[in-house]
Amino acid sequence: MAQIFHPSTNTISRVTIFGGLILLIAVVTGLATINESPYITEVGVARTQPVPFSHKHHVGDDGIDCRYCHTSVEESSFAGIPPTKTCMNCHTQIWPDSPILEPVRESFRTGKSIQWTRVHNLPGFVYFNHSIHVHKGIGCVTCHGRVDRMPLMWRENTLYMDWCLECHRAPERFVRPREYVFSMEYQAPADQLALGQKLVKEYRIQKLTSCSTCHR
Amino acid sequence: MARLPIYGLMAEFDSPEALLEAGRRAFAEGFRRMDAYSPFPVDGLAEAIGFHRTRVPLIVLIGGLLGCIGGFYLQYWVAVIDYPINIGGRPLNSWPSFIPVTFELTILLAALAAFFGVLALNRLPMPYHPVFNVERFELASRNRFFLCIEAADTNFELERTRRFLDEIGSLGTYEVEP
Amino acid sequence: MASKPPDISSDTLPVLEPGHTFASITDKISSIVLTGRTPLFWYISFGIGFLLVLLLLFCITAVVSVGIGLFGVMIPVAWGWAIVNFVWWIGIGHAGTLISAILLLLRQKWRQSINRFAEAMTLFAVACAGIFPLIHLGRPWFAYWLFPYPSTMGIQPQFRSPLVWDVFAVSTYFTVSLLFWFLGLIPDLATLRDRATRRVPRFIYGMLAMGWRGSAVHWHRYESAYLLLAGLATPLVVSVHTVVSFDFAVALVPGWHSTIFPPYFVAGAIYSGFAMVLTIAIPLRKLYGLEDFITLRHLKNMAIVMLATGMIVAYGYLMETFMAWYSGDIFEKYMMMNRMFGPYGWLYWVLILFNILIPQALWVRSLQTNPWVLFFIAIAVNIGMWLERYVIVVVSLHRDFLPSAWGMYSGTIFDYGVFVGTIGLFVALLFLFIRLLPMISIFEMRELVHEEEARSE
Amino acid sequence: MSNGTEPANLPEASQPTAGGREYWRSLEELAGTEAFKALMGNHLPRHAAAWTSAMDRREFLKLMGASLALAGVSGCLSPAPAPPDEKIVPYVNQPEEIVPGKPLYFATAIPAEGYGRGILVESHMGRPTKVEGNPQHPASLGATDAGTQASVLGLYDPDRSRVISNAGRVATWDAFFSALNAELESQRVSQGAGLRILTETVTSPTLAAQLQEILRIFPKAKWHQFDGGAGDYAQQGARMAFGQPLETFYRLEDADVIVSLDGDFLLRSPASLRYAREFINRRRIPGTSSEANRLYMIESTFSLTGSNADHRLAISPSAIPQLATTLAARLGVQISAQQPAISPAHEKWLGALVKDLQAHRGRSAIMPGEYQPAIVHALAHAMNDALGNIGKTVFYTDPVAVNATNHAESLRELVQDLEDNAAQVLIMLGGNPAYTAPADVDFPSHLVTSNFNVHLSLYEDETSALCHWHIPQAHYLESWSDVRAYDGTVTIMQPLIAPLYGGRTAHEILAALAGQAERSSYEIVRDYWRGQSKEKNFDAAWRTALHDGFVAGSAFSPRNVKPKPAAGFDASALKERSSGAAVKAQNEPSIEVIYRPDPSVLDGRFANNGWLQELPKPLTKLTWDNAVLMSPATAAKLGITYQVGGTGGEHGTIYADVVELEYDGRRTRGPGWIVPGHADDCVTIHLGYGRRRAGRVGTNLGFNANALRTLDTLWHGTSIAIRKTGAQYALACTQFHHLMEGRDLVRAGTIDGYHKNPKFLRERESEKEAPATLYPGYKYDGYAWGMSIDVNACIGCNACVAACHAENNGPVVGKKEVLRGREMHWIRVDRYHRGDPSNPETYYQPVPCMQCENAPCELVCPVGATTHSQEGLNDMVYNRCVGTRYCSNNCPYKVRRFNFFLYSDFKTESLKLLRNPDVTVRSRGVMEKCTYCVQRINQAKIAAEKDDRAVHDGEIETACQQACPTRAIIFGNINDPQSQVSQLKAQPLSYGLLTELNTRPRTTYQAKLRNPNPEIENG
Repeated sequence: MAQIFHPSTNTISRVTIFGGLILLIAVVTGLATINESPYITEVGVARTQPVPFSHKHHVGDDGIDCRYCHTSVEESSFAGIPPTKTCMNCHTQIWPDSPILEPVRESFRTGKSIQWTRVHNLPGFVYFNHSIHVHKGIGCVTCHGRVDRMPLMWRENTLYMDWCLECHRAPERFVRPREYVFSMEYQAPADQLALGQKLVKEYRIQKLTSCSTCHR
Repeated sequence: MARLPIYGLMAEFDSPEALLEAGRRAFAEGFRRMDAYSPFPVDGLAEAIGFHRTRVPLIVLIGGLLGCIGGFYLQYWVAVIDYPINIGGRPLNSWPSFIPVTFELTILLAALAAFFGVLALNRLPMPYHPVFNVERFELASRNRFFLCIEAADTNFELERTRRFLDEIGSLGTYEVEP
Repeated sequence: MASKPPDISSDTLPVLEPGHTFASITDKISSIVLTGRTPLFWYISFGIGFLLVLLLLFCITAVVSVGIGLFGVMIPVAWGWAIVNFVWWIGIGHAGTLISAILLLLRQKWRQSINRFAEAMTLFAVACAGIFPLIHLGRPWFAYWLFPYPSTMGIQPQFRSPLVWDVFAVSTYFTVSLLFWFLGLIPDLATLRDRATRRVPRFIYGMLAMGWRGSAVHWHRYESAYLLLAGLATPLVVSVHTVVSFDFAVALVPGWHSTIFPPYFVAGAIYSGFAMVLTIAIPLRKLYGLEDFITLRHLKNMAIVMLATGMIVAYGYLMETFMAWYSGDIFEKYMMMNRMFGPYGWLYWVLILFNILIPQALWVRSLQTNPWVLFFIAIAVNIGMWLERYVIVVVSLHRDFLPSAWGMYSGTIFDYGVFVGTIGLFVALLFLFIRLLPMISIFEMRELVHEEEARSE
Repeated sequence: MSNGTEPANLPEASQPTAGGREYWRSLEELAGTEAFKALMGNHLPRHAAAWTSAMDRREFLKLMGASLALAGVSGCLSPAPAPPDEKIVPYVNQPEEIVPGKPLYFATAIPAEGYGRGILVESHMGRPTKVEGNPQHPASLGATDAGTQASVLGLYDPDRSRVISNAGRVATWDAFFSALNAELESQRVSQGAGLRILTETVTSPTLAAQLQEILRIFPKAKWHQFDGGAGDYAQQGARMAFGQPLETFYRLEDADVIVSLDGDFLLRSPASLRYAREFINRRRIPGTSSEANRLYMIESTFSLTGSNADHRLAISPSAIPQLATTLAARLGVQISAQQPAISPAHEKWLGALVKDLQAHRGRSAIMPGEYQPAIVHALAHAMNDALGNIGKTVFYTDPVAVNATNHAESLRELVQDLEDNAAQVLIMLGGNPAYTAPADVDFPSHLVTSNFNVHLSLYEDETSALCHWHIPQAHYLESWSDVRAYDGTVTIMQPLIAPLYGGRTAHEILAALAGQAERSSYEIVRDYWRGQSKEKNFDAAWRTALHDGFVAGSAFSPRNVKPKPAAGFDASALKERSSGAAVKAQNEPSIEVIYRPDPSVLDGRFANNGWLQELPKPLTKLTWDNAVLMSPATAAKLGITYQVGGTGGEHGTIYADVVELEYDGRRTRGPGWIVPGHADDCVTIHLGYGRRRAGRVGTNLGFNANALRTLDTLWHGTSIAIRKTGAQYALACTQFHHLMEGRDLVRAGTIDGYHKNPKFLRERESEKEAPATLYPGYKYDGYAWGMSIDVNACIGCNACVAACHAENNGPVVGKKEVLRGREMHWIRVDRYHRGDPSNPETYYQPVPCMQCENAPCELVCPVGATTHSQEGLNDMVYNRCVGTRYCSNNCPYKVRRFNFFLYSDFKTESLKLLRNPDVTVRSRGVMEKCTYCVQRINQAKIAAEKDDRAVHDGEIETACQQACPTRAIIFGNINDPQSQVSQLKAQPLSYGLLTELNTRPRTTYQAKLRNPNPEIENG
């Protein structure tokens, strides 16, 4: 009988088999990486806003406290987005007619809200409460990053469940003294764990990993 | 070694017994690099041409062990280490519940090992092989039996080997193009 | 069947009608595949199967896009036809591997002419079965959550759940059966490659044969691997339906929560499996004139296996009833009374008739070799086994602990559609297989011829 | 807070009151007085914009999209992925009081058929989402009924009328007012001779004053009232006995023996919530030192109250007055009417009853049913007098309803005037007479004869369709108004939200009639009370009233009255009834008919409320339909049967025989339904169905009983012809099977038995030793939540079911799905009957998730979507669920519910506003179930953690517990031995459901204890 295949097919067939395997692995890992990448998580991606509001300027340079605008962060689940009024408190005097601030003034005139683009967005089925985290000594920076260095706001962390769990499983690694919660510069001491364990005891912090802690 | 003019010599037989006999003779003659081809497995043929033990069972055993240990540890890790959580009041390490999956994974990996093991050992896939150059070889999957002595064998010498094959009752001896 | 009145003492019933040579067998079987002309009945059967597959696809699309509510499931009966069909198909899937694996280990010669398509049947049955648990999820698109994989949720499957066991058992079973089947096919693919005359088939079969050339050394490794696979498949085949039975036995529903489930589910599986093999084999051997290869001996043996497993199943029913009474548990008692005399009572009695009474005919030796009787009984058992699962799943659920939560269940058009659809899928795949691959293992038949010759000398 | 120019800070009054969650404010407090004055000065500086009035709260509606976008405000398991860049929309001026993400509570009242019930309304970012009872209000005591719970859905109902329509064409308010004024001009000439005003029952002082004012302006005008006519008999009875209309109420906590003459006081009374509480408080064993009360019920239809009675006599309606007469006579009341003979069985029963009553003089109460003829009421007064109950357990006050007239007569007059064309201008404030009026007066065809008629209503209903003008009414949660409770207590009603669909209140319409169209109901109500107030500081008083939810001291003081000698009673009614019986005697088989408002949708006013339609009615457990209820014997006589459906079956579909009813020449058809315990030879038909213009939900459900009724026989007809048609009709019944099949699900005993041996329940084998287990079991340090449900206290009123649905964003699935057994209630009230089908004992058992410690559901979930929390809750994670439904199969209590389709409404905007933002809205294909209101638990815990304390007992109330009129449900921390729930669980009466399965449920039950009269029991 005549040969059906050319000698090269032997090599080709092996190459295809192993190549296929490698390709499969590549695809899987690729998808995984994309899922972790800013493309999906929006980590480090500055979002454009109707008004180019700079936390860097207001927090970093002017040193305005977080709570001046995010008023309900200590009492409510929601930290609060400042009403136009809050902006106008200062900007009636400072830059009263800068073109950049026109949307703000317009909102104030017309009573139409400014439509900010949301940066930190949890799924509807996740219930996060700012006030209790603040009360238990979790600093703003821990989740939101050095806001005082962000000209435009971006997301510092993935907000994925496994990220939340890092802290819920080992709060001592992240907790800080209450008085530093709103501080931008606070640096975790070398003996964070020791301090952490102390604070966990002091603030009666529980390791809440029950599903209903966040999902209801 | 330098590329040989031919791959080897192939003798045709019409019964498994004949092939078996031929194989024995050839081995006795001192041929080592040879192979016998039959439409179905013939008992003792491999031994006849000097092939004795296979490593397939060992591979399967390894696969099985991997599946077993890996399978149980996967479940233990998930239930006890990664996210310990109270499920219906059962202990974290409820090993009885972990047996079925452990078992299935054992079988799975063993089976995969067996399949790919045998392919690997047989150097398959190998769609091209010199023996296919012989016209009559297509009958190797029907009702004919072949013995092929490779030119690479140390005491291969075309004419002498051809004569030897004819002696041992080859119904036809063909040169195998490389 | 043979023209002469069959002599029914099994030792004289041949597993292969005399007068066959390596060549004749090779040519006969491979010709079925390689001949250019396809018989009309093939087109008809495949056509019907294909249309039903379209129906299946339609129903699945509807259910996935509109909602599982299209099925009849409700509270308290949250599992319905889908699960019944799943268990039924899985059961059918048992004969193949069993025949090839266990009979191989037992060195039963008569397996060789039926194992190939029995294995194919297994694969197709398991494929059909696999559809059901998937589409019967509320959110099928999240089915991959049942597999462990590195997820950003930091949460993994819950391995205490029998459903996870199912996932592993069924997928393992499918994979192993596939390997086993394909390994067996390789030498025959080589045969086809060598017999094929036209280029394309030759190329395809050649590729699939991977250059098999029947080398003695290859045969040697091949056989040990084949044997090992058989050895692995045997406990596997037992484990699969055991695990399926755990879906019920692990739950506390009266009528489910019972230790006898694993053995009698496995027996039931083999029972229905052989029934299905007969259902297929009897027409096929006629249509393709394979009476010489699939002889009355085969039918007889399968009949006997059915009889045996059927008796185990009967014992299972008996035990359930006995334990219900003996346990003194009011829920169990009520369940059994309800099963027999409740609103679904008639189903129970029909299943007893089909599964227990009718097969008793197999005690009659002359009937064991009467293809048409066997065919009828096989059909009866197929139906009976489906009913058994319906009774177990639905009738146990519809009246459990709190009378306030009792309800009635009935399937919907979509339940029927999907079920019929899978039957279509099964038929379609089976006929494709018959058309494209050797339905009888050629090289093993050659072996058989060789042994027969050896015996006759 | 940043904006310094905001109004002044809050008065001190607005502090959390005891109980933690009850934390509500008056709008005025929110306003702060300066801003308020500024507003009144009609000058509103732009940035002084707290929400001082409805006007500003309209802003919230504009921002509603915003508040939805605000973090956590709408939890939902979205069917579609969220938009890539979601917008977040802050306020322009944030109202001082709004803390985004935190609810506020406001006190107001719901006018239930005219009578007020104090409520607190939870408001999220300006959208009312949940109604709770006002603990300090006499008619509520913190509880609510199902209707009240569902009223929020009514508020957001997308089918409510949104436009003014003139003869079907859309018009404007101006157009309406000008048209109205034109008519009024012509009426002025004739001093309003042609002006008619039709209202429902009016208890609002302000409204009353306005009506008086109008009658002053138009002396010849007439004010008619029609509200179904439920109160008529009581009024007549009072006049008969006292010569004047009087309101009766009872103090059941002081009554040892209660006899109800067909009075369903636990469900159908302006004071039912209070009565239920007082009634049950006397039956809580142990706990009360005083002896338990005993309830005797004499009725025809099987009422909720009847099902809770210790002794019940089911007799045909025409026999009740006679029995009442006899009873009265036995109690020493002198009456002229002849005493009909009674059967020996009744004789014995009556004897025992009389003895019991005599033994409890001054500590008993005879309660006549509102649907019994005047004579029964009169006799009841006489009997209470004879027993010396007046002033002890029975009290009389001036009528709460203003100008209490006989509604039937009032309607008759109106129709007459319409016929004589005397009524040219007809103003209808609420109500739906075209549907509710009995067929014989044929209101619709008369209505169209008037040359100018206006209908103010929430829906464009049957009446609106016939009117020249339909004008949308403001929902009570959108309205400023006032209302009196059963005892006269006044609540100033304040709006929670600006009218969603631009509706107006009756006040505003009446103001327009009085020529002051511009006045807002806020001014009207406030000015009225300013006029009434003797306070020097009215503003303070007003604010307190709003804050507390009632005007202190506004209750009527009991009148010291004595009924006339009974001989003077006009017994004609009695004769009429007896003649009815006589009629029955001669031409058998003649069947009497009883009309009753439907337990859920009443006279049809709630017909378009999906929650109520899907609420299984007590006893029958029917949804979405009414039926012809009859006793097994009567059904047998008529050959009425049923057939359990092959789909759904006992938990879904029952095919009932359709019967044709003929009364007084009029016919209708409806499905027959067998009710064990219903009196023989009579049938009960519930009103409120067969609506033709109710809305998308309520239209064309069931059949219309009004088609049979006549104005004379509003509640009872003596001889109705019933024919089996041979047709069948599928009824959606959530629990048809009513036997316990010998399983001790509800454990019961008698109070005597209990006192003899308190541990009588525990003497079962399975209870003795702790269930064996292979597993070490988990330690729950910290909190361990548990619940105790008192079967003895549960009256089966469904309030818990409705409350749970409202709290947890429960979807409405519709009749088709209920027929398949797919309703979505997280808590259900199981109803079981025991004993003689003609007069069975009834048991109610609320079944929420048991939160088993060895939860069978968790074990079988392949993805860990249901797991155990560190506090022993059986968590359900919707977003992890893949929908295998295995958990439901393995749940012995069958409390899990599955979204077979996309049940939750993700489209209708207005319904989005209704959602509780703290609970995920479930999407298609996921399992759901009771979570012990974990959102409330978490909120309370966070609150406690923030001021570094532990959650104290009673701080967390589950929705079902909070709504329950009888406090049958108690929730708390079982790790704290002092907590109420621990103490209940320690009691010998406490038992677990199906504990033999070793599920170790966290929810346990208190056994039922009946208090039968030995004389009757051992006969």
